[in-house]
Amino acid sequence: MVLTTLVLLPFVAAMILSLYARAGRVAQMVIAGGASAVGLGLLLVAAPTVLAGTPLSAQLTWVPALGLHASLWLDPLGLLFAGLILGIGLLVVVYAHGYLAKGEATGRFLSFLMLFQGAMIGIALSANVLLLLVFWELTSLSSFLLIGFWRDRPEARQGARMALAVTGGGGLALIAGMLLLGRAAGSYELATILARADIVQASPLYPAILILTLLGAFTKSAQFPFHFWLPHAMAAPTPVSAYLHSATMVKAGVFLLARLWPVLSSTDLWFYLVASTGLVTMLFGAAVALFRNDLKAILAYSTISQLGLMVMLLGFGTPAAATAAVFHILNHAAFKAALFMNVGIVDHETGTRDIRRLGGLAALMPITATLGTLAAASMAGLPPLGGFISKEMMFDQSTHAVLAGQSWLVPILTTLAAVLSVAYALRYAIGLLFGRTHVGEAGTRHDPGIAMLAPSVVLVVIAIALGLIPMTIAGPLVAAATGSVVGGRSPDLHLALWHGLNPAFGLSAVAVGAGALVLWRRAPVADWLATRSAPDAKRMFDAAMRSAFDRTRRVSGVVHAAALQRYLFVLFAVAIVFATGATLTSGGVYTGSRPRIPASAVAIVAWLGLIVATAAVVIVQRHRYLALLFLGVVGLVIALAFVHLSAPDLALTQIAVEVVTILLMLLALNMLPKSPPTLSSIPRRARDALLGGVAGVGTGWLAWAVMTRPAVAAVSAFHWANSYAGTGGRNVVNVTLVDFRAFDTLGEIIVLGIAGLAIYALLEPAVRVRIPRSNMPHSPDRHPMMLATAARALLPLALLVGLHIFLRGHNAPGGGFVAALVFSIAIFMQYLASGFGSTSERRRDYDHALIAVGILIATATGLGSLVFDAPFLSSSFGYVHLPLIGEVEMATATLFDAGVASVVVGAVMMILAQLGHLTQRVARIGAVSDEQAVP
Amino acid sequence: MTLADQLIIAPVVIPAVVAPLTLLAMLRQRGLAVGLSLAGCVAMLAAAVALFGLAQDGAIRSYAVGGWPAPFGIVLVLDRLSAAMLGLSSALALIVLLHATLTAADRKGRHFHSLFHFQLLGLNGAFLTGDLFNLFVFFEVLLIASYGLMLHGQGAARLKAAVGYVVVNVVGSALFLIALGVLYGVTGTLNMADLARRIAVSGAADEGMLRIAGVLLMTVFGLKAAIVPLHLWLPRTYVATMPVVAALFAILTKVGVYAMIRIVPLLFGKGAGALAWMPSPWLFPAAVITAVIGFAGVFVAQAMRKQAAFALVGSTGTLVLAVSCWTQATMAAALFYLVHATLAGAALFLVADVTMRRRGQYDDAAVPSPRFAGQQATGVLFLASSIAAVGLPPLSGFIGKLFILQTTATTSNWIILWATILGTTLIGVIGFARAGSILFWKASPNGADPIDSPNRSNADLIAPTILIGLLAALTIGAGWATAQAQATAAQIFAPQRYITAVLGSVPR
Amino acid sequence: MIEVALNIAAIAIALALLCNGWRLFRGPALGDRILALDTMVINVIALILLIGMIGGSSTYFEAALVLAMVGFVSTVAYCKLLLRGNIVE
Amino acid sequence: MIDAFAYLVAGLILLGAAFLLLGSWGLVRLPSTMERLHGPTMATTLGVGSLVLASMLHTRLQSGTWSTHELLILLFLFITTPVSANMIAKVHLHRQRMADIIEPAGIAGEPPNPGNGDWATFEAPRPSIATSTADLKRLPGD
Amino acid sequence: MIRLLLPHPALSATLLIVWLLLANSVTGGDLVLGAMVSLILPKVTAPFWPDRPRLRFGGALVAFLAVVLFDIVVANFHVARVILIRRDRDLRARWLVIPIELTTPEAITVLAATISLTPGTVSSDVSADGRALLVHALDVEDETTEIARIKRRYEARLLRIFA
Amino acid sequence: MSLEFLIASAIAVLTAGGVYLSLRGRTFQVVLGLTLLSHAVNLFLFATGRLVVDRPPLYARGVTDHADPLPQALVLTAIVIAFGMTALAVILSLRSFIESGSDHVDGLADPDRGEGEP
Ligand code: NA
Ligand code: NA
Repeated sequence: MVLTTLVLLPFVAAMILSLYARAGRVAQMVIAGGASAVGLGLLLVAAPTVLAGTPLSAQLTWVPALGLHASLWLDPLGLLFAGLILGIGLLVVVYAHGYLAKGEATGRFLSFLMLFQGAMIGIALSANVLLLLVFWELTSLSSFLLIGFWRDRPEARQGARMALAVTGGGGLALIAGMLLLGRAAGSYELATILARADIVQASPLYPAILILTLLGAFTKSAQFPFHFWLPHAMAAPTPVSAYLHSATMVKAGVFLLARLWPVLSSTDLWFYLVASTGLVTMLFGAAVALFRNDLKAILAYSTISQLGLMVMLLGFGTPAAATAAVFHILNHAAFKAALFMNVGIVDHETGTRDIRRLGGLAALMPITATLGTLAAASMAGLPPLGGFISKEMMFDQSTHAVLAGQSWLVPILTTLAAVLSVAYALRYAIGLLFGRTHVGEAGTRHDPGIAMLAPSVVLVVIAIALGLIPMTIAGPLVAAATGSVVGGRSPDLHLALWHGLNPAFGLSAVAVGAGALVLWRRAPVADWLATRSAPDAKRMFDAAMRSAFDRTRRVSGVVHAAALQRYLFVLFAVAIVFATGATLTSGGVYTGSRPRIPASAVAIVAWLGLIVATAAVVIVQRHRYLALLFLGVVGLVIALAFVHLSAPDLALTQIAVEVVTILLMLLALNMLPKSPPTLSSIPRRARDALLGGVAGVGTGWLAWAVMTRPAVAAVSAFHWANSYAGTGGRNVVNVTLVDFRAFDTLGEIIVLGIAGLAIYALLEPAVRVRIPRSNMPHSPDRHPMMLATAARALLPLALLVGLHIFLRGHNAPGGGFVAALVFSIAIFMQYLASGFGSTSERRRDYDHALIAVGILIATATGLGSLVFDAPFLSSSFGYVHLPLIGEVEMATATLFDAGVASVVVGAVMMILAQLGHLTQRVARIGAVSDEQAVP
Repeated sequence: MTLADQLIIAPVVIPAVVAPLTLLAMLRQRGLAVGLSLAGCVAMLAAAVALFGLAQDGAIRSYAVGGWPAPFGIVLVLDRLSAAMLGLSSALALIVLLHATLTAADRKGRHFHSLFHFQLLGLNGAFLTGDLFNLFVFFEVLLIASYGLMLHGQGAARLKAAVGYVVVNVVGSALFLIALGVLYGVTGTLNMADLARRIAVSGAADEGMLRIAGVLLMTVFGLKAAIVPLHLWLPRTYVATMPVVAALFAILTKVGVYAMIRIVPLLFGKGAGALAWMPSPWLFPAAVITAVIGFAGVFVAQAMRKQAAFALVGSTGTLVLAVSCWTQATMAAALFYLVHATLAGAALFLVADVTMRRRGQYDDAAVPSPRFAGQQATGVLFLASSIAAVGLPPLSGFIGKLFILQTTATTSNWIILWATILGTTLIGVIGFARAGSILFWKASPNGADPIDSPNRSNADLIAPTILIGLLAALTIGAGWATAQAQATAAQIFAPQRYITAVLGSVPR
Repeated sequence: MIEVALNIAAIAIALALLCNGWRLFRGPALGDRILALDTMVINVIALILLIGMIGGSSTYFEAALVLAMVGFVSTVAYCKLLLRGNIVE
Repeated sequence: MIDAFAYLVAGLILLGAAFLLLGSWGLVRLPSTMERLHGPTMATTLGVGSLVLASMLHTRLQSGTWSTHELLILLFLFITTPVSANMIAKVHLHRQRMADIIEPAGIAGEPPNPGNGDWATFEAPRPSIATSTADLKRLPGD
Repeated sequence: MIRLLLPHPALSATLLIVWLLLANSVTGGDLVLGAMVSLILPKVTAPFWPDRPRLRFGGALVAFLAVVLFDIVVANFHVARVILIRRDRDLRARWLVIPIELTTPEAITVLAATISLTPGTVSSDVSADGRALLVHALDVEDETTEIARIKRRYEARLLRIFA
Repeated sequence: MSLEFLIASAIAVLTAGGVYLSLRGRTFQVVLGLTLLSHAVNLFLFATGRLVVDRPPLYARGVTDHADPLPQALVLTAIVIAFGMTALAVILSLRSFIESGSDHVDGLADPDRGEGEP
């Protein structure tokens, strides 16, 4: 409960803050600070128990399938971290209240800050590595938001993106690492994992686990060469820098190393990777820090260096080194947060952060200067401050470390780093606070209000206390936390300023002396460096990013260009390649044993007609009237084939559909440009022809293979047997359509209905007509007399035929669909012959209604069977004996078919009428030129 | 038959009644039509939830349309998979419809509501049917409705893109029919369960043809799912259409994946002998490239809709990566991710819509603009939906990806798979961060007057917020959802139960 | 005997179709081609009648009937288009 | 009797086939569009007509029942063939008259003038011949 | 009342006959259904028959049909001979301009159709004023004789039918 | 020659023509191609019921030799659907042309005609 509250509290605060973004600043601060304070209070209450060796834990089942549980625990290490997060969080909130200007979006700022705080607490308290990952990535996200808080500044946006890219990327590696770790350990619960070091380290996955985990930790903790994002994260408001980018978030990597120390450390690989990375980072960061002029950059590089130090210590793999690391976490948090706040004050009051333009601030801001000096001293490792003790411990450990077989290497290098850190710390204190007075260009130039000062006072007091009375204020905590790091009781802990005259003290002294010396001789080196262009990681990162972006964009642009021809080519090619592959894999597609039917002369002639007509369509593709004529031949031959091959329904349908299609094309054709130029080159046409040829041969061969196989009529035999007996219909095809597979037909008419609607919509709006008119003048005879008269005579006859076809469909070729097409054609014939009547505007609403009502009739027929406790679309039929008339079959299927017919008439008429309407509009526009053209 | 038995037909019948009714109502009174449409959507969601509840007992229910038993008639099959898909599509539909109505996007044409319900009809039919030809029919229904919806609002760009979309899909349908023809020609049946049974006992002489039918089916499904290289149509189409329509289309690509999940384990699963898991050799590499191409598109996209479209491609790639392993465990992960990816993709489009309607001439282009009304709220929604889309915590995408990574860890390709998923996540993160920081942070010119927005209402924020809420709920309820996914996967990988449920236990 | 006649008739119609095809492809005038297609439809109607007689069934009758109606419509539509540049006005 | 009947059927079939072939042959053989227009009339009238008769008798011969629906095919063709021919002729005349399209005029040459005005293809018909339904709507008494 | 029920008796009768022909049988059911259809369809199509011609059924009509059928058969054989035997250069193709006295479009159309249905002549156009028919003849010796024949055999009878 | 060969080769030629035409750059050609392709597919689907001459699937007692009705029903459905799709494709091409002034499938301008969008 306590743990859950601890984790949820900041999130709740964040949510309240974001929902009440317009609340007063004080109220917002109270909410944010209150959440931190309450958390801190809870932590203090829990501390005694935890430090006594009984971790708190809470288990909440979340995703058992993944082994992802909301398992929380509070062990000493977690306590240390949570305390840091909440404590500094509280101070930062207070500080931010003073720091942020009145107009700033405090609510948004604090809600992001709380979001971050929650994520960090989550990391500290996670007892499940997958849960830890969740919070881990959340810190990257909230950091992104906070760095980009001043959204109008380009450096803020860039810094935020870079931080997200690097830390987020590292987080992804960490995901892989944790998953592998869980796999190797057999559990994602930390307690279990930590107990299985031997299993994990024996696993072949261990190197991968280690490297991936380190990628996560190193990116987050800004270890070389992933350090470059951190200085740019300084674009964030200073409270953020103090909180995230020095005291807490960047230490998440260190925390992770500490957390997994029992299971991952004490191997050579660990030592080499972790210790040397830390060492290099420590040196590198310190060296760069010395030559930066932006106060925040100096602190940022110093942070990199200090993080390197902690990583190196953890890398040593010894309990004592781990102790030093843990203690330094504490120290660094105190002095670095204080320093950042200090910089924030300076920036706030003077309007600049350039150390070259500042100096002698001690006179103007004595309190600020005092606090800064003390914090810097701790950073330099000067007694009697906490920094001194941890640096001593570090030196002590480094003398025991053997790198590359050389025992002197590590002490020398760490001393060098310490020298540099003394130098930059001194530079900060002397350059900024003392010496010649520069005061920047703006601001009030005096100590700020209590809100900005108090937090650093607290921190500096802690930093001093950590030096003077370390055992009292941090002893138990550090001991216990180290205990959790090393997985057992901590080594005898003795934190004190004075350890006697040992090598460590010697190195410390050397470092201070040499550091002062270096600072004194710094200027020439700085001048020399200024003339050199050192490789800049940010610039490299940006260049790499930009180049990746440009290249990807170019490639993606080319690949995804609007090119239907390419889409189709790829589609055909994929189908062909896969089908060919499938054939090869299976050894072929074979001719079967079914006896073939000899072809008659008529069949051969018809076939010839089809082949030639198809070829002609392809050849005359650009001459549209001709192409349509030849297409008509193709349709005719296919209809004939259906007649010959025992498919009267198909023949009927084919004939009726063909003519509607042709009418449609004729209507549309008139408005398309005539004989457009050829588009594709000869090689392209050859390529397409080849593709077409292969597709054709393949499909033909497949058809051949099917047709020559003995028939498998398992399902349709049932249809044959049950058609008359079960539905009263003799036309099995029709019965299949309206009964066995009526569901298909329902879908099919819906397709047609939708096509009608879609086409209606396409032609509905006042289309801006700009159609090139043909040169050929038209005949003035709009409605040829013979045609008009004959069409009128044909109308009732055609309707009669349609009705006949509809009624007999169940037993003989025909049915609702064909009947409807006949109706439509008959009506359309009137338009063709006599033009639109004055009702044509209104009849489009009828077409809508026909479609809608048709679908409703078909569906309602289907639903009718539900009343009789039968499934949807169950048919029913019977024979009614009527006087005079005799036996009459009544089948629900007929009603269904009526629905079909209604939809088809509606859709077809809608399409044709709507298109006719458009051509009329076009004609009206062209009418004037027509009259002129005809002599 | 009990009412519960009859309920299976509801997801098809409700839109089949509502769509024509709204069409009729629209001729008279617009308000009535909109009311009908919304009510229909709610009813459908209710039916879907009820069916989902029904499927919880693990039984597979078969509904013989017209009373004709399988394999002779068409059957609908309710199992965990179809129930989940129905629930997903109904929920998404209601949210999208709400958004369309609230933002008056539905007023851009007369048929929006009818087309919308026809679209749902096609989707639901496709999810429920147990007959392969019927699946084709419902594919056509959902396609042609999608053409209509895609054109909603019209405009030159939309028309041009629609030509490509329609033509490609018409060709896809042709391939589908050829595959169906081969299957019928060889086995004499179209019922999926019956096909499974017959393929399992088919001889070597038929192997080549069945294999061809299989790859053609996979090509068609791959086209619908937009798997590389068959994805080329998608970005153009989804960018050209109205974002609210594209949001609904988020589920269209999933229909392709659904069909694969439905067909492969059943027809070409472990029982298929030489044909077992036939599509896997090429599906995996295609999925890898799809994920990469998709997120690379997210990385470089210059507008929100384009980014959303590519995110959809990328997420499909991720999804198919998991699917293509064809194990029960990975399938569970895939199913969870499928639900997530659909909602997240839709959220991206809705947020793009919100942005467009507030940003005036700046549209959704990733260029700096003056401040606009509701920029912060929109920004938060964008943040949330992009987090979901790339799969960062705390939203369900992260859990989905973890699930996939975890379950694929024991497959032979796990290194490529993991590298792909994690690498593309990073690319996606960078892309969204770039776009978001330009769109919602950068103001240009600095201090310019805010964009004058004629519409002061914040109603357009409701639907995307609900979607994000659903994603959050999916995260919080991930334990339940993953358990559902596992149970569903278990059902999918026990095809014999499906066959028995449809055809009865006695082999005919 | 009827069978022989039917076979001869089938071959005659096949030849007639070839003639139509030749004119259709040859043109030269567009009117010739339309006429050829129209005649082809008439021949196909006859062929369907013939097939009906060969099979001894009236199953195909409607196909011929619809073809008679529909062939006319498409012929007329072509002509109307050529005359008026528009078929519905 | 049956035999004679069968002979009649066979004869009709052959007659029909012959005229179908002849009609199509005319289409190939005759020199220009206007002449070719005469071929299909034969195919429709005596060609299809004989076959329809044959079919009706054939049904009678086979099943003993009268089949009449074949007559409808003939009815349809009789209504439509003249109109098709008329329309094709109009197309021919129209395209011949247009300067940029050269279609051979045929043996009969250019059509003579009707005396008063011109042919409908060349000149808009007088409103006295009401043909469009749009016009009809305005007629009184409806 | 009758007019309301049977707006177009001739059409209804025709439809009933056609329906029975279609049905290929004359049962009670066919008759009833046919009657229903032939009552409904004329009403449905009424807008397309605004000024239907008055027709006289009877001897004139029968005679006309008989003459036409006879002429068709004869003309078929004539044209067959022309196609088979006549060389192109001997072909006497002519344009005939037939002045007509029929006035209604229906009557003119029937005349034109009749001309077209007899092989050897094709009605190609109507004059804009509806007073002349343009007929293409495949093979005629004398134009005037042919025009007179057409007017005598067909138009005269039609004038009586369409009174 | 067998009927099977005629049908198979017809399918082959229709497919080849359909594929070739649908790969052209003009909407009208593409529509032609789709029409040919749909003919090919319909014939293919029909052929899967095997070829049977003169035995239409009209039920009569005792008849066992008949064409397979199921593929015919499927083809009918396919024809109707293809018709709807073709109609839509035609109108869409037309509308796209009206809107963009180009009948190119991607709405690209024709350089030599001076139409379309810049
Ligand atoms: Na159907
Ligand atoms: Na004639």
